[in-house]
Amino acid sequence: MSDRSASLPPPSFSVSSPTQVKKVLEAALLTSPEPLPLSELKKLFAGELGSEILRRLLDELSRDWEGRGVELVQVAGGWRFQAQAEMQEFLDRLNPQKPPRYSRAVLETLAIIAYRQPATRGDIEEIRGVAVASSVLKALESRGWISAVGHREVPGRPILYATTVEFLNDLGLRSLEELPPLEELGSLIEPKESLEQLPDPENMPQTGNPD
Amino acid sequence: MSDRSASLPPPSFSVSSPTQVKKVLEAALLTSPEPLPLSELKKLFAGELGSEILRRLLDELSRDWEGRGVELVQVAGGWRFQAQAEMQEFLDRLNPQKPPRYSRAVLETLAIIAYRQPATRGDIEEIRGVAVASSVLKALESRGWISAVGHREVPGRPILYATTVEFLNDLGLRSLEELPPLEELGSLIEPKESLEQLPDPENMPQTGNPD
Amino acid sequence: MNDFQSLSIEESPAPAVTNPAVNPIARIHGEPVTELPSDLYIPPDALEVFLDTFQGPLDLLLYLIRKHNLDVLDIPMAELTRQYLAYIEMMRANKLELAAEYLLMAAVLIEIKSRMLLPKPVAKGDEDEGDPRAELVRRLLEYEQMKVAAQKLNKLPQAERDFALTSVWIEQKVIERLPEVNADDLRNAWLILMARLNVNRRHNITREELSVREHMTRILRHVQGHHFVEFSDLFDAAAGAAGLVVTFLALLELVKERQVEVSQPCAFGMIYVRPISVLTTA
Repeated sequence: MSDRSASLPPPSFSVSSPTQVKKVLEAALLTSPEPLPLSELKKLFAGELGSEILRRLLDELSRDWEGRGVELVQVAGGWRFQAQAEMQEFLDRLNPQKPPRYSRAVLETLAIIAYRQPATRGDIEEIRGVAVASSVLKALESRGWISAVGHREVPGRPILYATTVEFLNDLGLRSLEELPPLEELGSLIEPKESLEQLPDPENMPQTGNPD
Repeated sequence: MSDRSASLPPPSFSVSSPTQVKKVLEAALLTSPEPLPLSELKKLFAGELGSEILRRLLDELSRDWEGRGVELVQVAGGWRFQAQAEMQEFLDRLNPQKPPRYSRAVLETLAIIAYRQPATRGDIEEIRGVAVASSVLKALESRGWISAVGHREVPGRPILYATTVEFLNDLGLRSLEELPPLEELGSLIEPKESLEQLPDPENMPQTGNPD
Repeated sequence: MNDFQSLSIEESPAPAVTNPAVNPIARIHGEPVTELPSDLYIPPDALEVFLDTFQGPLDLLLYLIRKHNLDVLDIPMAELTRQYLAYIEMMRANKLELAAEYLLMAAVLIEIKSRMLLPKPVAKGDEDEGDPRAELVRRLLEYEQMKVAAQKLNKLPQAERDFALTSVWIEQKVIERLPEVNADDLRNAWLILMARLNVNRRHNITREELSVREHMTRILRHVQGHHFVEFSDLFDAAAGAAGLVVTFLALLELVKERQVEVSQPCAFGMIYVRPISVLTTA
């Protein structure tokens, strides 16, 4: 809340004050299932804010949260909010049976390996359109759901991953063929954003006559 | 760190003040993957706090968060924190992947189930005038938005579908009554009924003497 | 109304080009395609998009009604029927796959239209008949109501699509519970991927392909760690003919991808399969 406005980027940027930036940082960190490194946090502002500013605002944010049930901390993977240890005994009273969930990155990686196996990390990245963190593949490997089955004989000899029998067992499937068939999934998604604008047959090609 | 490990229930952390209670509520709601109803929130305090107090403190908490990037709201499944919609444009920069935008077939099927529930596949087909693919119902079921709630006792015992609490939660609704109201059907569709409601003297049967 | 004269409802199979399997209920006579108003001309590929746009005959009818500012509650049947049939005929002329519902609706429209041409029976006190259009109007309105409702539902802010839910880390020290995943989660993950890729159509991965891939994995596992594996060991006779073929296809695929090498040291001798890459743990 001090007068730090000088250090902020020009007004072309929609997030104009440190308070606004902290608001966005806070929302992002509270909603992210995984720690966010500075490089990710920069993306929030389309790279228009430097590491310096961000780090300072994160420190500030972390101080803002002092004394509450949730704290902002820095871990190996980046920044994250986490429940204070002293909250644990209360939180334990809530459904302890609620299982954690995998992040979307993990699920999508698993889906790609399941349907496209054997697949390399590059295959996965091509379909997902983003880099696949090693931790994602590690998580699936240590779970025993995927394993390396070879290398693709191309430069770099990338590892080929496939799903395991344990994966099928844990999902209650007898074979991969029992996975939901993909061919029928295509029709469920809106093809284009053009829901509203119907093609107008009569106004379409008046030019339909040979020109 | 603390010596809490040995002791069993004696609370090392006192919830004597409203501030402390709010601190616990906040931590529980921020960490819970699903909305928490009052009955769950009570468990946090081993049932020592009544609904009245909790409700008041939740309202307070909700006000405390006003103007921030995250808000406390009430949906069908209970209370939850969610990011403000205006934060989405920033958060989308971190997560390009979004849930699918469903095709019209899926959306219309969903609408019919939502507004006409419980409804069978036949009901849906009658209204839409076309066959409903199994994959459409599967997609809605696997999203957790609809579920089978029984069978209609007619030949074939078709499955009756209804929407779920999760559907309401995902759309930020507290109950089905908060669904967008249906457009009025033209009043002339059911001439007989409208005649009864609005007797037109000229068209009244000659035999219309009072009984 | 007199364009009714140019139409006839016929029961017997049409003479020439018709696909007998379609078993048409009704058909326009004359030269339907050439008789089309010129402003209705649409190139076939645009037609396909056009057809995809509609959810069925009711949707198409509503569109025609809206577009021509017709009164839903007092539909000019002759006009609507003429337009509808023109579209249907055009699509069929372009050999677009038309759901049976569209043809059924054509019959319904013609039937309503013809009933309206009949002299009205002298109105008695309670008319059982009523307006022949009533049922159609009811269906149109009911469908439109749901169609609009669907659009409204879609506009509601949706968790994860339009706003994010909080997900704050909580230490699970009691017993580490592993996340559960089921086939539906994978289905949803794919839907999301496809939505993002927007290449739904091109992602044709069929069951067959998947089972080939499954066998590729199985073979790779089998040969891994061996110098050679006998060709015949890879096949399980109990899998049946289809299973053998799929295994063979998987093997060919692996050869193509240079995962394995198949060799036969001497003519009519044993065939061996050997992994090209020895798995190195990264």
